[in-house]
Amino acid sequence: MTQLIWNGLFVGSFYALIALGYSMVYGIIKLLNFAHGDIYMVGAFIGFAVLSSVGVIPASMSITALLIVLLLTMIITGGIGVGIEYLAYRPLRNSPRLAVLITAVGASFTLEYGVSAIAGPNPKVFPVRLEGESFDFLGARISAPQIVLMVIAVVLMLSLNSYIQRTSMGRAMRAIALDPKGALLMGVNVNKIITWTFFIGSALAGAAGVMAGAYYGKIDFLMGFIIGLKAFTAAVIGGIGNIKGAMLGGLLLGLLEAFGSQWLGGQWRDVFTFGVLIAFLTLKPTGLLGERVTERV
Amino acid sequence: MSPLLEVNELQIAFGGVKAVNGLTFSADAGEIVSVIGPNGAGKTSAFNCITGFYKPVSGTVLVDGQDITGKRPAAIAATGVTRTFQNLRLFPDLTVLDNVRGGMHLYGGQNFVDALFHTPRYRKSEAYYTDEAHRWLDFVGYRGGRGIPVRNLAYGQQRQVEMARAMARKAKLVLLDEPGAGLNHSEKRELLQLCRKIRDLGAAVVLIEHDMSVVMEVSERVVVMNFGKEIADGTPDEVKKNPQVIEAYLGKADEPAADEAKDAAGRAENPDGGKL
Amino acid sequence: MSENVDTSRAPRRIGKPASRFSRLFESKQLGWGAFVVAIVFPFILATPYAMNIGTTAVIFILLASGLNIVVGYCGLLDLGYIAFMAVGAYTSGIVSKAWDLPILFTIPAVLVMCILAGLIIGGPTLRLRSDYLAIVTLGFGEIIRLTANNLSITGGPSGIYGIPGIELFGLKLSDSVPFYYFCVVVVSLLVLGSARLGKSRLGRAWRFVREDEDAAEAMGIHTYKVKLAAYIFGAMWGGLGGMLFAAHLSAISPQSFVFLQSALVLMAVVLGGMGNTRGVVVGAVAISLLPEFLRDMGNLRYVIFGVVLVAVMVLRPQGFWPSRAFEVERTDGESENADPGPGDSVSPAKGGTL
Amino acid sequence: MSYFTHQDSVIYLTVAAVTVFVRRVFGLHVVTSKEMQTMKLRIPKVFAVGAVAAAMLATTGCGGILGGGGDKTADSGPIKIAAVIPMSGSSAPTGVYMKNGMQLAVNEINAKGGVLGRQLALDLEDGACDPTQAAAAANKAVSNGAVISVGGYCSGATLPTLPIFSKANIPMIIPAANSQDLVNQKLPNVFLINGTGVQQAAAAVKFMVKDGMKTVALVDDNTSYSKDIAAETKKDLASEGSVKTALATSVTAGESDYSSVVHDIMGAKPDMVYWTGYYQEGGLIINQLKAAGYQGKIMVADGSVDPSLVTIAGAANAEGVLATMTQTPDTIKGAETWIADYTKAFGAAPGPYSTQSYDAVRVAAEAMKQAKSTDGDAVTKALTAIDGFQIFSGPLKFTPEHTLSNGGFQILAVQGGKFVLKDTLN
Repeated sequence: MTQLIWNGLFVGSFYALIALGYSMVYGIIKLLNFAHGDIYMVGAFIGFAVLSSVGVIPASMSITALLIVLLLTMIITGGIGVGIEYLAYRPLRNSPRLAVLITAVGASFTLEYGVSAIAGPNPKVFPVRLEGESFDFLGARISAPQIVLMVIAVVLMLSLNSYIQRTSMGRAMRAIALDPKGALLMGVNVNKIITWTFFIGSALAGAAGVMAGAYYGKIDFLMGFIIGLKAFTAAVIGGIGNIKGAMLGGLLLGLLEAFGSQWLGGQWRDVFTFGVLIAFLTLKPTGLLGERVTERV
Repeated sequence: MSPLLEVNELQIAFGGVKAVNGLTFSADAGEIVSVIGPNGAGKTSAFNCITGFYKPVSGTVLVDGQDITGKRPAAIAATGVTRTFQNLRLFPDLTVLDNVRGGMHLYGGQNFVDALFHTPRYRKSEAYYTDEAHRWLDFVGYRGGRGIPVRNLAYGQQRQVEMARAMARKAKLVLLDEPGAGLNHSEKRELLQLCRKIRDLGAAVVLIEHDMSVVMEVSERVVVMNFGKEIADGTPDEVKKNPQVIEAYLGKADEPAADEAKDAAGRAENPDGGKL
Repeated sequence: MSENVDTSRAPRRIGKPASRFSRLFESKQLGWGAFVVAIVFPFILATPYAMNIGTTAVIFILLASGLNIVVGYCGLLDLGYIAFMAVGAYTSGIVSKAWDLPILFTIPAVLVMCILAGLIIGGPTLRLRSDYLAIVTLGFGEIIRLTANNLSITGGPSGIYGIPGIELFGLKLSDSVPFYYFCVVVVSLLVLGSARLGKSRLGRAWRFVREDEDAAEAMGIHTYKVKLAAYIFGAMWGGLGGMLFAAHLSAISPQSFVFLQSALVLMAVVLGGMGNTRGVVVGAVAISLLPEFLRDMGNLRYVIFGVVLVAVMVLRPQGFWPSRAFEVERTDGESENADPGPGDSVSPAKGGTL
Repeated sequence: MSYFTHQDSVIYLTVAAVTVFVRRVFGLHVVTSKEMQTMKLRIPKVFAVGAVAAAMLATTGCGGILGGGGDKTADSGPIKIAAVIPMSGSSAPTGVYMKNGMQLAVNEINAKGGVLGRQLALDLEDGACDPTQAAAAANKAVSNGAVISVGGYCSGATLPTLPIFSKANIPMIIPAANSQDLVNQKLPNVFLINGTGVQQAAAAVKFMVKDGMKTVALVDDNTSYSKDIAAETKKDLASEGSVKTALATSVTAGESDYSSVVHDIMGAKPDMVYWTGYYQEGGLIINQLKAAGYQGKIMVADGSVDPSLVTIAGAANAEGVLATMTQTPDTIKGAETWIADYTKAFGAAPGPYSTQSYDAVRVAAEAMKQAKSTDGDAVTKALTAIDGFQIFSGPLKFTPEHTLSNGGFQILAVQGGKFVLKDTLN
């Protein structure tokens, strides 16, 4: 039982990291960034490229090497996120919602098949693997790498949350989320903030990509699609646009999935996840923490 | 005969703020009623509640004796209510004629089978729609192009198209939300003629308007709202002299100055100086 | 009221004076011209490969015209449209093999199942804002594919094979050229049907909902029912497309109903020009034939797809051939300013059917 | 074989008549406004223009139905061999191994003078493991005049190509796809030279009993190939009786985290886990099983026999993993020269299904040689008559169902990161 909870929380932390990117971008410019799942995949591939270019890394150094690669990848994927925003989304800033969604699907294809064209379609294996003995804790088998990754995930989430709540940039983001035009009038450079939001969101997704690569070992160019959908489900469960909601939603979805696939069997796992998404969207569209926005006519 | 529109004790709240707080008023067929009041008095919120866009906390709305409180806008519209919006809610990419046909959905006259096989019923109803659209555009005195998208029209013309669409509903109760806003003087005069023409058709016209000259000239009755409640309901002249109305508009200065101001206002309005 | 209004719409330069070229594009005869080209095509090239991609293109046109009803007319972004095609294909496959019926006899079953699917998918989701709707429909698309993959009645992952070809009045239409003609006739009628629906009272109601849902609601249009109608028509067109697809391939499996297919159909509608049947047909032909021409590019072709998608959306959001909002001013003389009689405006006509 | 028969002409005329009739009935407008008059005049013009265009093009058209297009399978020029294999999508890497295997065989046969004095030409078409594209690829190969087909990797995508090739009377030698559904279609021109799911399951059960396993967990990845083997194995285990199936579950391909299935397996405490899916997920499951402290044996099916299974799972974890597989090049004695030729020709070592693809081309050439013609029926008869033709998995003899008589499955094991022959099971 505790094993299921632990598995759920562990997978949930990945979902949460990516869901944060979804929530931030959606909160700011109400955009469903389809390509966000693929930025996670790009992060994994960048981590792979950086690590394999460095060559053999002594086992003792593997944690520090991983952290360096993590930072490096976050910066690069952040840059890619900003690039996508600039090329694909900014020109469509005030065009119909449909066009922006289609562009997001286009960007997602470009990233997926672009990486497969560059790095080849076959899956790659991460050179640095997080090895570590595992021990039993309340009946659940927890391994050292899992703890390391959980700690990194929690640290990233908390630092983002404090960033949003305390810094002026964070306040500007929240202002734009509430009323872009109002924020503009108050002298907030909306474009700069949106670019910065994309940077942070993509960087977090890139970090999740590297962590997944290091822990699971296998990366392929299609891994971004499904986990992107699940991260969106997590963002919706927590209340789209709400940062703490994304974290809560991610962990909750991980648990739901762990128990869901336990009862229904592995093949019904995704069906269960989408079922939860649809249930939330129809019964409680604002999610757990999202606030009720009254529709003014 | 019971009044066409009956609103009693209507209450709407947005997260604790009572936008409309116990509003009661009515309107009869063949009568023009204006609803006036300072900004934020809850006029548009009341309108939106009558037409079903907001759910009231309490109170009832009756149209022709039928209780339509809390129903969805389409159901309320079907009971013979039509409206225009404060800030022009037309169908920008569609042609002028199509926009006016927007009001005719409830005419029926064809279903999807007719449409698929272009049955005579389909052609007859399409022809009828087109003629009706032209007729209502003529009724509101619209002289612009009729086959072009509405987005390319001048503001005044778009107002006329919205009126034509509302009238095309052939409704008993016509709610106009600041129809005069943004119109120049001559367009406002045309608006007055139009309101009278609508009333002559036997419909009840309820008007939200800020331009006092328009209100005083066209309406048979005026309802003044302030802080979500009606504070006066009577003929334009009665309302002009009502102290509460003056206070609501001109505010209350401190005691001594208030009496003078009141006297001054009284004298200006009512040369013979009679006290209310 | 769900806020479906795009107040942030950029002004589009529609309504430019109709040049000679664009009047040709608007002429009514274009539909017949396309139909003649479709009839003539086998006379030019009748190799099995040409017939195969021809039939696939024709079926794709049917899907695109079905999705056009949902996305083009009514403005509901459906990212799981391929689910309806799957329902149609599997229903016709299962029914025709279980009771050994020729596939055309399964049409009633296909339509019933599609209407059911339309209700189930449309029912809960139509109250949502467009971007939530997009994700929920995507979710449903995946659910239907995974369920088909997991159930034994649908033949599990290898799906159903040996689906009988089309038989019409005893004529065996299963080899490639007659089957192509059968598809051309059926699809032309259905595309004509969807175009006619667009120009009807219901079609206008869809457009009103797309343009401004609140205003449409205030004018007495029961927006929920109207959106559901769009969904059900889209489902029926998709289901029939699925049936033709099953007859065409004679073997269907979950792999043909992945999200990529929904995205391709959506691309055809959006790139072609939403709401304009002609544009959608051209878009469908382009999107279905493009992978064939890029066949040996392998994975590169989807990169090109992605880039083309972004480029078109950035440069020409209204699509290749947008629906011109234009109507002839007046056919007969300007009728004088006839004032309607007093009785006219008071009695509102009873609410008509859809 | 011309396309245009008398019966076809009847159909085209009826179709044309129907369309005109439909236009007349629905086109008739009650309102005879000015605009309608002009439209009526214009219709005949459009049809006239269309008809003229049709007539002109038909005469010049090469493959048009009127033109008849002549008989494609002329007896001159290179013999075209169709090969529908995945060259894009997630199975693209395996497609490359198959392509090279086929090309190697074609080069060798052409060097020895080809077949019936004519050179062989490989017509590679990308099926991308997707039914629609595979059907289009098959049709393209038929249009290009292929006389025999040696493609077929993903079972799901190969199924729709069967009727296409059988309608064109083209025999099929399928090197990789081996789901039972391919056999159940009972099409005369279909031959499988890779052991079927039934035979692989039988080999797996035979080894389980021989190795004294008491309880087994079966895990598949919900694809047609993988579910087929798992289902057959479960059936054989049930009928065999001595080995209990503790768990039979499936996972979703393409995921990264399989902790839930690992949790189920640990709960069932089986002696052996038999994974029947592909190597991408196989590696992950082995890795996560070992991380969760699983001590029992692990066996995988032929879909997971690939060097990257070891790298994904981690060399330590993969050590000792068993596999049911027909011979791979490096497990056959005396195949070293073949591997050398392959590596020299393509600069990379052979992989899964390279040998079967190589054999498929050789069997095709052999059948055409024995039939002394490229006609579909003759070659099919020759294929059924083949007995003892030496291919990698031993002497070839087709069963009445056109599958390998001896499954040719053996048990391999991972030693030092490579798959080595452990038990030949006979």
